[in-house]
Amino acid sequence: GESSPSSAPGGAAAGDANAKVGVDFPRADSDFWNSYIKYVPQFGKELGVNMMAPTNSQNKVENLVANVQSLTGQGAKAIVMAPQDTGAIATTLQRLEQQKIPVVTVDTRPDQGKVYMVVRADNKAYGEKACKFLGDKLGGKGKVVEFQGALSSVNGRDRSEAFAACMKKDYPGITVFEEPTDWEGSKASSALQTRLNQHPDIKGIYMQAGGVFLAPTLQVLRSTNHLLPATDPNHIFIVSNDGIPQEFESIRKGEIDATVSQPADLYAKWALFYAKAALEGKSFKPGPTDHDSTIVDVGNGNLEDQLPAPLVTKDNVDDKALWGNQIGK
Amino acid sequence: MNEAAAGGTLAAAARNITKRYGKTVALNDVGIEIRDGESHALVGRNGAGKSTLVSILTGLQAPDSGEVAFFGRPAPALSDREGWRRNVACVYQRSTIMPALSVAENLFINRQGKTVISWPKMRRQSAELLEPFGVDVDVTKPASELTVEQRQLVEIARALSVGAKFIILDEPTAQLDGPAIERLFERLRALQDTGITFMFISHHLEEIYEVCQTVTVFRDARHILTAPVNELGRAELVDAMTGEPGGLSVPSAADRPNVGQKATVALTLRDLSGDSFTGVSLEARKGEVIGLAGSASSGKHQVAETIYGLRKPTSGVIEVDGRKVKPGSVVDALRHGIGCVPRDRHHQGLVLGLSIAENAALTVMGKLGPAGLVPPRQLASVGGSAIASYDIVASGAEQPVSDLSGGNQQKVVMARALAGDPKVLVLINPTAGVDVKSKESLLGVVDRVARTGAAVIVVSDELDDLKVCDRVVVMFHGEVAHEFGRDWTESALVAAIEGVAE
Amino acid sequence: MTKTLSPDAATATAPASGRRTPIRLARFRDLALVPAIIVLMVIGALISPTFLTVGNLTDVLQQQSALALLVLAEAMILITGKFDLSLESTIGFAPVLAIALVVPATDQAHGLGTEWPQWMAIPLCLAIGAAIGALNGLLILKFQLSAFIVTLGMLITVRGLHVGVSGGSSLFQLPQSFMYLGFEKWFGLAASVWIALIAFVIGIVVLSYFRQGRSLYAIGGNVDAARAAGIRTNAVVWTVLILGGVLAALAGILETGRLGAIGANMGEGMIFTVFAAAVIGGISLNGGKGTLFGALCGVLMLGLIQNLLTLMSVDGHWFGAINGVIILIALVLSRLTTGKAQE
Amino acid sequence: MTKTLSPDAATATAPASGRRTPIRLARFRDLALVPAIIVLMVIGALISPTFLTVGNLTDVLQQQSALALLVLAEAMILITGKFDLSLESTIGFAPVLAIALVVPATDQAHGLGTEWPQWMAIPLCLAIGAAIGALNGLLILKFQLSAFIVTLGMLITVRGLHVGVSGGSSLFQLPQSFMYLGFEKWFGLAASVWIALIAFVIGIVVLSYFRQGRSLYAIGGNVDAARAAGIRTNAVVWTVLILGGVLAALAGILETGRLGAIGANMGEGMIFTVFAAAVIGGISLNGGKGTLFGALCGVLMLGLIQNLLTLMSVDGHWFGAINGVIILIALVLSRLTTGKAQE
Ligand SMILES: Nc1ncnc2c1ncn2[C@@H]1O[C@H](COP(=O)(O)OP(=O)(O)OP(=O)(O)O)[C@@H](O)[C@H]1O
Ligand SMILES: Nc1ncnc2c1ncn2[C@@H]1O[C@H](COP(=O)(O)OP(=O)(O)OP(=O)(O)O)[C@@H](O)[C@H]1O
Ligand SMILES: O[C@H]1[C@H](O)[C@H](O)OC[C@H]1O
Ligand SMILES: [Mg+2]
Ligand SMILES: [Mg+2]
Repeated sequence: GESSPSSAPGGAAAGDANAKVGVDFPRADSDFWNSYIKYVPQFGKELGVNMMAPTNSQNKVENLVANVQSLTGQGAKAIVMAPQDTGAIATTLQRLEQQKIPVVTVDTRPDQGKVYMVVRADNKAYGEKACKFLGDKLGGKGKVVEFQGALSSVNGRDRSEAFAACMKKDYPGITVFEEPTDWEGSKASSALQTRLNQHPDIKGIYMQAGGVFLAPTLQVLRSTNHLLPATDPNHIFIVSNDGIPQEFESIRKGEIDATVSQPADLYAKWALFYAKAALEGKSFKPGPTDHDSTIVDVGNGNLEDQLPAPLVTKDNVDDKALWGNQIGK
Repeated sequence: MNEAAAGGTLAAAARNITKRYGKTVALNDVGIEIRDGESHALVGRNGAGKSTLVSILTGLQAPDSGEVAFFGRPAPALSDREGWRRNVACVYQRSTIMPALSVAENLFINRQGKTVISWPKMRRQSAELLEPFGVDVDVTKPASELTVEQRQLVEIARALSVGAKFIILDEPTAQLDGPAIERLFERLRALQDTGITFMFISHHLEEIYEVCQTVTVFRDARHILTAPVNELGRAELVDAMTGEPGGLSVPSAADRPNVGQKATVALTLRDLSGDSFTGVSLEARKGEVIGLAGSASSGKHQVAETIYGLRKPTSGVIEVDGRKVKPGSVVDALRHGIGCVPRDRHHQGLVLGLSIAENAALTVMGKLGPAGLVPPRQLASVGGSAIASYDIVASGAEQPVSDLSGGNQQKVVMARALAGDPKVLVLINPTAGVDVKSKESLLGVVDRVARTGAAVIVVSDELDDLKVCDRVVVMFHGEVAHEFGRDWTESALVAAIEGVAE
Repeated sequence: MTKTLSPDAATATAPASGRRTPIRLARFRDLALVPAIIVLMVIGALISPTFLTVGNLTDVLQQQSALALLVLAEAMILITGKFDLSLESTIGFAPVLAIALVVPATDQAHGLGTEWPQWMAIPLCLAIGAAIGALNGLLILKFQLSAFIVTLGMLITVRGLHVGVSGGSSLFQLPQSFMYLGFEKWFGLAASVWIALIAFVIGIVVLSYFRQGRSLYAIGGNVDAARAAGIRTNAVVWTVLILGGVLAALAGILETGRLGAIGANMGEGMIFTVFAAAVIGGISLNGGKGTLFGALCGVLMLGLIQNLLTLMSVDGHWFGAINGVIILIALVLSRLTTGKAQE
Repeated sequence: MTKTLSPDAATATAPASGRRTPIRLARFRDLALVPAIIVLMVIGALISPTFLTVGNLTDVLQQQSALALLVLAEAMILITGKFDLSLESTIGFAPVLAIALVVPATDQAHGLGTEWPQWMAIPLCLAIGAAIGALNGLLILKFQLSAFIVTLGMLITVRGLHVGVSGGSSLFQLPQSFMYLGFEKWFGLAASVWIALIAFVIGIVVLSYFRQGRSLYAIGGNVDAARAAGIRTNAVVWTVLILGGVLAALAGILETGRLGAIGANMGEGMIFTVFAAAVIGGISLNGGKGTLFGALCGVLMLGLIQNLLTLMSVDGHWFGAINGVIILIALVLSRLTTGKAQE
């Protein structure tokens, strides 16, 4: 079911719902994106989208730009992409706009350029949710370690900034140690080890990507005897991000306390949905949708469907609706 | 001695060897038989194929066809390095010194010890090995700190000490001075007495008469003759090498008109001091050839290198045509018209990867065309005329100098020094490794440039090199000790070099 | 034909050491990649009808133009026997700093508050590239530090400065003049392609036919011999390092125009590709060897491989493996067709 | 005919320069980093009371142990005059493939279906490392391709295989035995530290006191001369490359134990740090120079710098810049204190 559709001229291929849709994946080497990669063809079939063979930009904007050029060269009439570096696609978006090829971006919102729809959950909200969770658990005081993603990635930056702002405003009594990790587990592991030496009374950890930081963090805590049940006064509260099955497993075991589930399934589903809608010439307006989300106008005339990204704790970890509970079983 | 060995087994034999490098035929169906216990000389002009045969006899390269045998048994497979090492030891023409390793380790490379290496023991043994050669260095120093001569002696000491019964020496004396050669020959004779077999390559033919019993001549990649040395006169030997009758005539200063005191001074050294020399003053007039002689430690090389700007003097003045040359600057030396053949062709003389033409033109690149343009035609003509004027055996001016034989490389360095028509020419061991015939023509070139008014400084211990000199200045312990006119005698010169004159 | 023996002796020397038409080994090495490129083209044409279209091939050229400039810079530096890893951060930092100096200090624009006139952005950018090259030269030549490690330190430092100055964000508010070169077309071909082409032509001409260019080979081949031949080796190396920085900055301008903004990790990981192109193209890491034409072939070959993989829509999970195997096969192919050992 | 001046009085040459106390230059070069390390220690102690604690320092050692093994491997390869970039993907791929061969083929475990016995994982992992090294050797020695470009191609290929085999996911389900070495403590110190230490001690002893080890220096110094001296150069180089692969695989085992899982980009970018440590530690990229002790100092120095930056809680935006500047300063410092030019 779609939200407030109306028929308006969308693009060159308006009306041809069967035109080709080109999809580019951002990377093949992360747990979260691998789930997304699995969901895309599945929903493509379900939604009857005429998908071309997807490309993969292997973590590099240069590749993304080249891939989009190649997809349109081969006849793509709509593009779904997930630019991890939104800076470097401004020209590409401009060119696609000239060619009247609608674009749906997933996970990130381009700061400049026209897109048909942005499908993402609010990364600032992730940071805030994590902050609130830790702030409440710690009662507004104590020391917290944060594994920052790469500061050169929008998502990493959004999460970091929101976490910092919320901590400063709502929990001034909490000291935050920001560890730059470039999304590398090894760096997180070393930083945590060092920090625990320096401050044995660390009380909380926020890791911005469970896929990379979960195992190294648990391994350090295990080896330093910090892996204690939630009832123990020295328990370190851990909130993660992503919502992969392993995080859920750890929540069940009580090793970590929460994670923000970034909806890989909904990303795939709604990205393809909007790509098809664009080909059909539909258009959308800001406001709540029929799938628990809200479309907001994010400026430049761009719309963003902000999908729900629930905080998962021991209480709701077995919820079948969570994507992390649907795969890898 | 020769007769005694005649019936004996062959220490080494190579038969029907052919070796090509691209289109160049380096060896054309040649053979050599070296009897057990003899010392066998191999001679031939530069590029005749001598060193190529050495690399085949030591298993560094496989011949295109033909076979090698040691003591009647076929040579081991190329990959069996240990097998080759048991059969033959060698001093190669090209340096095999590893500059970063200590002198001691260079001497004992790959035989440092069967189990755990004892460095103190190796140091002791190294010092003992070098003793007879008069190399007096700290054996723990990296070999890069040695002089060319010391490096050569280290290579010789290594080859002689590995215990092989057959030893090849490819131009071991080209970089050595008189006393060092004498000490080498003493060692050789001692080893000959214990039955060691040698193959000896040299362009100093008198050395062959001094230490060898048999001689083989190669010419243009072919075997020409093999004969007992005492049955072959020098003239015949040279004829066999050059393939044409008629002796050699090294130019002599006496054939040139006297320069006289009135000729203008081209080069002036005033109270020049630097590393290993002090207070050297010298005037070279236009058209004058001055020899600079002295032992290895006399400082003669350093003076020459200082003139060309390769070293910076600590005090004193160098002038060309009365104008001061900036100390320690090759660029300025070239600008003042100084040209130079440096001491070690591989260190400062050549860029091995570049062509003959490019090496020959390296000092005059800026003069071949406007704004630094190097027109290929001009470049090729510099290369072509170098090949023609200096007797270089090569497939063309485009050939990289790395492919040339040792002597031919030396000629390229000479070409480079002369490319800019220098007013002052500084030549350090200019004929090292150059064959007798080519030496004649190189010295002819020296004679010719002197006649056109250049001042030439020749740093050398070779009598032939000094014969072209109007004056010979002898240095001792860093100071000018003696000066001879054209009428110097060998004994007086030697005495002066040794510091025992008057 | 060249005569090799002194005239008088010439008759006596049979052509044993055959002195025939000069074989141009250098030329051969130049063309080493051509067979591999042709094979790629044929395979490409068979696999995808898009591949051999003008549109696709010009797109490949445009995509490779910034890389080509970096390879040009690196090739010259390698020929002189040095290294420069920091090019990969200069390509991002030079534009970022130049722009920060001209734009306002708002949150979005990330200016430094200087707000110099906008036309200065391009000259500033090139000057920053030059300054980084000069600093590398200072450390390598005056302090005699290893070029590898100096430029690796510089890579880390400059990348860090990039993140610091830009606050990790992408810069979007760029002067239009700054985008022109990377975006515009001249005579139907992207301006950046022309620029890279012209730079290569100049480079090839200078390195082949000018004293200044030839001296790079002499220095890389044997620095002592070059010095003894009157070449100001330090000055030349320094110039080449500075030029390398300038070319990287120019590449940054082209890339900025092409992408429309400067990401905080622009250029990241690029240096590997730069070295790969140069070395595949026949440039020796030991200095003194290789030609710019060869390096250009290396760039083209890598670009075509990438393009082909994209057109084939290779599964992202096996992309890397296939890419790597193709590179290795191309290497072996060019080795077997030219018979020259690589260094 | 030619005559050289041969004085009759050969004995007259008195020993000019007396043989003094042997100055061990090799030793000096070894210690080049010690002053820089001491300065770092002092600064560290002043900045943070935690820094000089046993706990912190042993943690640094543990964090560096996998890197140390890679540096050991690379140092030996560099000393023989070769290159191996592919170590950085071997460290991830060898464990991944080994594990895929023993675990079940479920969606989570990513097995290949072979399900060999679990104890085989470690030997398999080491064998895979050896195989990669052997393949590098084949291409470099038999096909005479450039080591740089071969191992770069191999890096890309092997990383691609890693992503392909693991499906791009992190592997969490690992046999307990596989984690043991990277996680356990022996006598109060991480097992991985002991392993790295022992490997280095063996390496140092072999490269200092055994003919086989010294032959690496000979080969790197002058490969033709080494062959002439009877060293089977190809066999030695091949052995070293294989050993390098094995050490990288061992490093992979340690890192897996430390991190508790194998990410699809484990090791990515690590090769830069490996080269940095080796070269800072005095290993020459031209071969034939440097000591393993020096390389070890390089590893320690980089580890201490990282640790210090963490303890100082440097702002993430400026982390890279400060890191780079400290490395450059340390370089200059070690240059000035030892007076040795670097290569
Ligand atoms: N690697 C090579 N590539 C091409 N040509 C070569 C190579 N090595 C030697 N040659 C050629 O083979 C011929 C024989 O060279 P070789 O070194 O054996 O001469 P040589 O008799 O030792 O001369 P010299 O007295 O100058 O040392 C020369 O023409 C030389 O240019
Ligand atoms: N001549 C040399 N050449 C190269 N390296 C050397 C040499 N002498 C010593 N070394 C290096 O020094 C290290 C130790 O050498 P050595 O065995 O002499 O130490 P030592 O036993 O403490 O010395 P000593 O017994 O003379 O006091 C070795 O690792 C070796 O690499
Ligand atoms: O962009 C990020 C993504 O949302 C997920 O959290 O994994 C790490 C990053 O790729
Ligand atoms: Mg020879
Ligand atoms: Mg010779």
